[in-house]
Amino acid sequence: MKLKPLALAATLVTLGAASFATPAMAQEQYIPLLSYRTGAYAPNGIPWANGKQDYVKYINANGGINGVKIAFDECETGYATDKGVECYERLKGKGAAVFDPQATGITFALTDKAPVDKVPLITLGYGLAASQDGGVFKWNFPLMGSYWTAADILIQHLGKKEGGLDKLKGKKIALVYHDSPFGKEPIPALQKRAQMHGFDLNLLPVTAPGVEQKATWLQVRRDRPDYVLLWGWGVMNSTALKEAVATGFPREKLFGVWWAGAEPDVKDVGANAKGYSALALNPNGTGYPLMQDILKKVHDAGQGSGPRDEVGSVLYTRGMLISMLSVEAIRTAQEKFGKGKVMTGEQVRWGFENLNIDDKRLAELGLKDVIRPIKTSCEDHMGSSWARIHQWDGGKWVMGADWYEADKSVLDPLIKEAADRYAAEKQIKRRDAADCQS
Amino acid sequence: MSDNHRRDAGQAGGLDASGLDTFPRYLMHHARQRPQRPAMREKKYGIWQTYDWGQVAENVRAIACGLAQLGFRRGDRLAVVGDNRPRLYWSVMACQCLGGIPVMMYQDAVAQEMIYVLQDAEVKFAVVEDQEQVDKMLEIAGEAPLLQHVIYDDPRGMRHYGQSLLLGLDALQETGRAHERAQPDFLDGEIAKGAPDDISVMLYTSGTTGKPKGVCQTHEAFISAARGAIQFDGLTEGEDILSYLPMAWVGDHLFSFAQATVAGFTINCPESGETVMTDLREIGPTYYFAPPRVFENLLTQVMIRMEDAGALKRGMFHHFMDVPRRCGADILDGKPVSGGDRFQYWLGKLLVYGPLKNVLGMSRIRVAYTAGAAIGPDLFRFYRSIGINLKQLYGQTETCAYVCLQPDGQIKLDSVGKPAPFVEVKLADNGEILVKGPMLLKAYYKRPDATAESINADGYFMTGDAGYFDEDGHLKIIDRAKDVGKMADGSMFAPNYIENKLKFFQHIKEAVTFGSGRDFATAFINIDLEAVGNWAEKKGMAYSGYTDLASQDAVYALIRDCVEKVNADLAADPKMSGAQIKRFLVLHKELDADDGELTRTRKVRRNFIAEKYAVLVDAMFEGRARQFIETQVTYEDGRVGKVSADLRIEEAKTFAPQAGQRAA
Amino acid sequence: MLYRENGQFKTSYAADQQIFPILQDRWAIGLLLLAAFVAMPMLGSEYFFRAILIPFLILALAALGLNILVGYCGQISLGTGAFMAVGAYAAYNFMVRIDGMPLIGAMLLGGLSATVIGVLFGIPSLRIKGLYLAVATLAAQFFTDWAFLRIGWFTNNSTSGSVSVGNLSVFGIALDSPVSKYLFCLSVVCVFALMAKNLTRSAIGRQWMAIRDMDVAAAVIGIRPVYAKLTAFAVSSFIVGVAGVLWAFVHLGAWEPAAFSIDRSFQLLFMVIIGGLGSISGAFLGAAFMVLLPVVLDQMPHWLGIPISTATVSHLVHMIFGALIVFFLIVEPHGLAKLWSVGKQKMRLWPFPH
Amino acid sequence: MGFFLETLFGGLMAGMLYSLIALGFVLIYKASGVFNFAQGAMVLFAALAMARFAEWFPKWFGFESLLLANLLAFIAAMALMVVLAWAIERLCLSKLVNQEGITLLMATLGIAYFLDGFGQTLFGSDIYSINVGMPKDPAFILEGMFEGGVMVSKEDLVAAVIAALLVVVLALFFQKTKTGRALRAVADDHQAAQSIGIPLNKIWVIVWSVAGFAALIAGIIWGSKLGVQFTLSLVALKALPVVILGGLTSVPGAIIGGLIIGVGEKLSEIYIGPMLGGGIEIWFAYVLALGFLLVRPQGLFGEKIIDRV
Amino acid sequence: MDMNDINSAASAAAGPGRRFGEVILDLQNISLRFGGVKALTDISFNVREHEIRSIIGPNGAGKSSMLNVINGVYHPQEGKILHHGQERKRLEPYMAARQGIARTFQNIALFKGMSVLDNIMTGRNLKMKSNILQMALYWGAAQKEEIAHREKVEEVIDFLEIQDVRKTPVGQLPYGLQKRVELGRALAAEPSMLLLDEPMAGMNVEEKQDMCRFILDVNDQFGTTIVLIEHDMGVVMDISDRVVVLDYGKKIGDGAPDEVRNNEDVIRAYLGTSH
Repeated sequence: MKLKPLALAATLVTLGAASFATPAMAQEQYIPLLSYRTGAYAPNGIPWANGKQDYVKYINANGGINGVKIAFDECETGYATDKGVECYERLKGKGAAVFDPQATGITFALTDKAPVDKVPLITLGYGLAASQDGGVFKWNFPLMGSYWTAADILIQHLGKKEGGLDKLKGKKIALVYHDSPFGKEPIPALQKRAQMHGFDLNLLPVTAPGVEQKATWLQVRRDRPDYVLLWGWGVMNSTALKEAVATGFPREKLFGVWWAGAEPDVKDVGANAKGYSALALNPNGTGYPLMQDILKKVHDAGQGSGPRDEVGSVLYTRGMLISMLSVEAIRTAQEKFGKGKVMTGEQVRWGFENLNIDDKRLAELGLKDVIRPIKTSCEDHMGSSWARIHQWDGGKWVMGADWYEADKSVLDPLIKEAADRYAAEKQIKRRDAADCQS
Repeated sequence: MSDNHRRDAGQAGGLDASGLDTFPRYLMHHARQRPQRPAMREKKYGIWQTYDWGQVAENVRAIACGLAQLGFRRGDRLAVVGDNRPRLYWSVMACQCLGGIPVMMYQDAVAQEMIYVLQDAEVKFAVVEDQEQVDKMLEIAGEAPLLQHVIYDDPRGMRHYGQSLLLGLDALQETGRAHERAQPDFLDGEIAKGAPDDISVMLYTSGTTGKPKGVCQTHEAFISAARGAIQFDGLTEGEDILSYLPMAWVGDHLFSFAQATVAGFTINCPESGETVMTDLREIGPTYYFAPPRVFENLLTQVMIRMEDAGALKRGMFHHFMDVPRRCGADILDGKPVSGGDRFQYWLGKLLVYGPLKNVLGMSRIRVAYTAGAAIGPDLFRFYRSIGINLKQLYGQTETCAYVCLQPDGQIKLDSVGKPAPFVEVKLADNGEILVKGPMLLKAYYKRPDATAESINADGYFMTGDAGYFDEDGHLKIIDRAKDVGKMADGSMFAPNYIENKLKFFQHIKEAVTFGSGRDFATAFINIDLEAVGNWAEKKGMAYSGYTDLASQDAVYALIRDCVEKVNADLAADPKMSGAQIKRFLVLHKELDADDGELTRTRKVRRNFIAEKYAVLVDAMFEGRARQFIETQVTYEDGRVGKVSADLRIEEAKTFAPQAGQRAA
Repeated sequence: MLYRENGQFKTSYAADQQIFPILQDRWAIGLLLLAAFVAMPMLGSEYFFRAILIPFLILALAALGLNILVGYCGQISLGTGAFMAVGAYAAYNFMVRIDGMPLIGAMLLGGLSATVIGVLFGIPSLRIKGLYLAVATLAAQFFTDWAFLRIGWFTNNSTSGSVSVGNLSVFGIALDSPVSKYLFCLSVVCVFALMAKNLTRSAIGRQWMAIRDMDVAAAVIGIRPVYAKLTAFAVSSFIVGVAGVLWAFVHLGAWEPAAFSIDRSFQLLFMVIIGGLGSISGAFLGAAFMVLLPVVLDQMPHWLGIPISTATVSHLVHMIFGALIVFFLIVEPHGLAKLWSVGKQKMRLWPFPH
Repeated sequence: MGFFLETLFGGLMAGMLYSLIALGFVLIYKASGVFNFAQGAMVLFAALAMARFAEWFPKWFGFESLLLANLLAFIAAMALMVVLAWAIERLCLSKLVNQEGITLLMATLGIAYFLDGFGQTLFGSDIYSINVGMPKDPAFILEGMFEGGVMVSKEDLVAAVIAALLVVVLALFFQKTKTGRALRAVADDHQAAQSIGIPLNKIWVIVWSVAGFAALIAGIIWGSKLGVQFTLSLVALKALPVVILGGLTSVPGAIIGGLIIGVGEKLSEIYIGPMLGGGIEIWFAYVLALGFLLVRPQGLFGEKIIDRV
Repeated sequence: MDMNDINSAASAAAGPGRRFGEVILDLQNISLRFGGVKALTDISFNVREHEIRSIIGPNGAGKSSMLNVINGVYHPQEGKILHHGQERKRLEPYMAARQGIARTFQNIALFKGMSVLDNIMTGRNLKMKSNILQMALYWGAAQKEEIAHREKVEEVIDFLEIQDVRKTPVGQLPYGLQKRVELGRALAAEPSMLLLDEPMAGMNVEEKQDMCRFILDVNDQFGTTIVLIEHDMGVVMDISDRVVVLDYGKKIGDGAPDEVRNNEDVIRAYLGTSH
């Protein structure tokens, strides 16, 4: 009976077509959580997703946002753009207030869709660098940093190490990058800096996913750059470190972006990676009130999304911060549109645009000295471009003391140019003052 | 003439004042009235090549003129041999245009059989289908010296045939067209010369005794028969019929030629013998005619194919086949039926009957007829129950196959219906059916003796069949008149009728009944080895061969059951109730043509058997319970041996006569 | 069971050779089209259009193109994603570099560009056969992956290498709503499906199948292997290229080469094989299967109310998906289209089993 | 020149690792005509099993010896691969006998999907490490000849030696053991093999087990190099140009092909790559293989195909 | 098989319509090697227009290789081939088809995935002129052409009496019918020369008779020159005009059936042993 499987498939399909969108409960704020717990980037995706989820659970344990509880669904994208789009389409219908695409590719695909659907995108530390410009990218919020701020800060750090940015003249800096939009984004910012300071920028692409880097590191060995910037994600980072070890490149001269500075990147290399530094958007560890509170109210209550020892890891913390900022945006929106109400995507967008998390608020949140204050505006959707550098000591990440802020004078023209170009391509008018008020 | 039945007393014949009284006139009429309507289709080269009436008329004219050019004159005979091909039908028509007489011949006859017809009919011209027929004609040309021209339709394989006798139909048409251009009025003049009582066709009867006789039928006869049938069933020019029965058979001539020409509907010729079933499915005729054996083969195929189906499907099939047995006839006849049955019938239609009709090619059938032999009640019921309006008709070559028809809504399994329009039927004292009407033959060709023998002084044709009218005026055929005897009490004894009833049971292969001049009737039974064997296997009975199986008690019980059912049936018929079978035995050997017990066509030679098995016959009538017999048998390899058996004779229940309780 | 074919006889070759010779099939396809063009736009939800129907249609188109190459001409290709990418990037360049280039024009030019590349990478098929060819086509895949990342010109020097298009319109009608996008894709797919069907039932289609079934015999009756194979590559790449344009322009809007990665190639090959090699309907069935199955499996626990973590679900989806593929290949190696036609044949012969 | 040698050595060693995976393809293709796309998934699966067992066993059984843990994990992982081979034969291949190559290929892709999901379900999808004591730091040779010497990665060197050993072991297995000879018989002629009384399904289980063994070794080496996580299954893609270059049916082809591809892609990346913007090695490997194929359509060592009509 | 039948058919075929024309194919000193194996050694023979020319010989004698040389599947290392008096250069099979040479194969080489109709339609391929765009639209010229060729193909189907299997996939047909379809595919090309490689192998007597009839009809009706390989000596002797005998890649006899029948070498090499 060969027809039976056909019948089976038909049943599945019918079931599939039957119910796609069940609206969330009326009194709950709905936040979809895109994540990837499988595939090539799962080791990085998992703590990130857990952090996002734990904070939402934490807020619910605290009674919600002014009494509004948060409902959430997780949707597995596997880091694939088309799956991400499918998740977005599926979940936005349920009243999504905000999306964290958790992948650069998905961000690009959603950037055009979000304005139509009126859902803000939060792309903390990733996404389109130009989207910092809220005048053009009304719905994108690359809070706390973009690839360009990251690049800028790294160069500042190197300058500082050398004893001044002018000392970089004649130095050779190599960029080993993930050969994808993610890896290519920082290049314009770096090139601008190279022009400014007269260092050589050597571009070394690594084909995704980045398991094959022997040739790259042989080139590094041949060219003997003064510094290597590592712009990788997932397995590329640990492979790069291993190849650096194998080719004898000093780890002290290796600096990663904040996506190359988490535990999964170095765990497998262990002591061999000692001396490697990377940008840090956020610290790791659990030694501050919020993290303790989460441990207490979520993990001790048996609600933890992942293993307990993962709490406080770099990417976990980053995920937690993304949820925190989303919640704060909703809270801000509620201030304007009505406390204790469920906010729409549009209202949440206003909230994102009018965030003002000052030191006082950070203290209330239990994040004192964990991150810097964030204040967004119509023009600036980033809110803060401060970051630090942390270094792997063979067993854990050790936070450096200095805070760096990306240099606006360097980046702003770049951002404006890119944003204008985007606006021209899409025939978008720059938002006027009136629009900013809305 | 008390028992005289007639349907339509208003008109003496089928002709009216329209002037359409010969087939050529009909053809020209259609060519004028509906030149674009399809007259014929032929599956050739993968598609249904269609000829409309205009094209048919043009082609017929070309053939006719070509024949005339070749020297074909009024009254000449044209033999037509081949499968159902449009061009052969056209040749018939062309011949009629010229006032000639088409002589239809069976295409599967061997050359030697053809000689007789060619000689008897003094055929000068022959139109044949292909090389096969040409070869036969060439083989016997020497013995038919009158034969001047053999015209072939399909030239395949005959490139090197140099015989002057031969001519291609294409070439003939070419000369015909030239002839027509030269003398445009010629053919219309010839058609105008035709008269209704001209002979339109000669059909040879198969002749159970003696040589075949050429039955001469006039235009009027066939036109009347066709018109009557058309009127009777409301046929229109929109009908489609599949022409696949031999052209020389009266049935095909009536349905595919006469009725189609009169009504103007479309005949469809299949691609080849192997593709008839496919072609039937494609065409899906609205009007259908076939002898019972065709229906029987179809049903057998249905059953065999269903056997391969999964259990669920098979169960569904059988379930829904039972539904109409309960209520199908009533629904078809428009009688009240319970809602549940109606729903089940509707479901069955969706799941079984509809699809089944579709695969059999019978979805579109409005009217279907069967004739030529008795049709088994189960068979008949099957087709009717799946919603096919299958009816029976009665007729002979001599009556254009047109005597009685079953009217819609009055179908009885064992009658052949009421007398057709324009037909008068009466019964002779001995029960023989006599008919009169415009469709009667003009004469047997060159056989005035035979003609006189079969048409009595009052102008009635003596069919040779015995029958009677039931209370509703339906004619029931019971037997050949000469076989019908009388029981000792004077009631009718129709052995064939009873034997047929017995043979309709699948377990009975042959039956021979005795009873003429006796007090009661008895029967020899031959079981069907295959059917009973299967039955036995299912019951787990062991047997070593026919003789062994035939003697088993269980088999006797099985057969007795059948016999008693027949008795019950007979009891319901006042004229037949006296001939119930009181005693029977199951023969120890199969009746065999090699032993002279059957004719080569597998008909029972009753007298021979009565003589050969006189011991047994006597034993049955004398009331003995057992009888020893030894008989000679001829084996397949020609050796002769003896078989002997001590046969048991059993009694079967008989029933008191009771009119009106017949199982329908 | 539902078929009533009596009386559907053909009196001309044109009637005999039509795509749906059976009346009931014509009705069914008519109803299907009516449902797709009229009922769907009224009933479908936005999610359904954007996440299911549009990807389904576009991938079905790509599978259709691939099926011409693999199913009809027997040349296995693992480089379909590459040809989609070529179509997408070429159309993008035509759009941004030529003012006023209409979408359809860009789409066809994109298809043509894919044709050129397809023929180029098809040339090895003249010497290399079977699995060797399959792996060789991966060269196209990896090369285009690289080229569109590396060569700035293709992406109009976009800093990230990701490109995007907006404000699409066809004949003055803006493609901004999901319904309009859906209808556009549907129309394109219908037109191409019809043309593909026409090709496959024409001389060229028979040449392809002849090459597929027995190339020596095909050559002996006068079919030039070069011509047959390269036309198959050309037509296939053209359709695949157009699908690439749709995928990039209509479905994604913004994309990077990863949208056309080797996974896409495998996905399409799956569609073709699960759907049925050498069958137009197979492309659609295969696409439906491959698009719907993961979505359905993903949400199954959600509907059933089983609390499983997304990770487990995702792993289970992988497992079930893989197992189902093996299962289908075992049950019917000739794909869903074969199952479909067997089912249809059974319906036609109902109640008989054969 | 020293750098060229470094590149060459790097390429040779990378090539040896490709060969290791290519070997799995060839073994299975030779014996069952299946182009096994699941080889990559098998590598991942084996590596995951090895890594997790080595992590779990000490906890479960309470011992601390790394060596013992690795040894036990190796045995357990190998056992698992045999079970897997058996299951694949029983549930899948035996039901697909006589199907076309492309169908079989798709079936192995299905198996790959299944294994990906199954492995991650059983063993998790995080990054795990295999520590079999591979040296990580570089060694420098020929320091006398070139300035700074020629750097050789010790890990690669060890890996290459292991790979070479494995090839030798497999060669011996095929040449010297009865089972091995039976496998070769199957490869040459299925019917003939059956007629000499070797049950085909048993042969297949053995072949898949041997391929599983190759996968395990590859998994250990690659896993110790890269860390054990999902991407490991993608290294199979690196082996594809190797098999078609070497010929699907040739074990020596897999070795030579691996070396050619390894050297070719490294040299191209370093000497041609910068001209083209870099990142060319993956497609270059395929183009290289394609180039070879155009000259010899059946691969370097593949059997010549003659069209018989 | 029934020799009488074949004989009568043959004599009919040898009737007034048969006329042999000029030599149209002349093979001179053909040698063919595969690697070190010699398949054909220095073979010369010719084919005249309209004749039925048979090649016989034991298994492995190089008969099929000979046909493969004639239609360009194999390229001999030595020797000349004159076709209509022109020396032929390296020729690919599809070019041979263009020159009017069609053939059938010893092991049926039908297109298994296609119906009988489509298989035979492929034989018309060379005569179809529509371009891809027209075919894609299936409108006007392309459709007309398709129909025109369908008509031709239907004639072939009719000729070979395979109407009832027209739309059946060839794979489902019994062996004998497949052979017939393959002949149909070759005939559809309206070849001037037909190469038949064991057209009757594996057939029963009735099928052989049919096939003989078809071959003779083709030769007769269309004047097609036929080069035939056949094992059944009765058939060969009955229907051939001239016979060439190969053994181990060498020619050992050539001439009318009667001459060959009496040739000592042939009797020794072939007739004596296998029949």
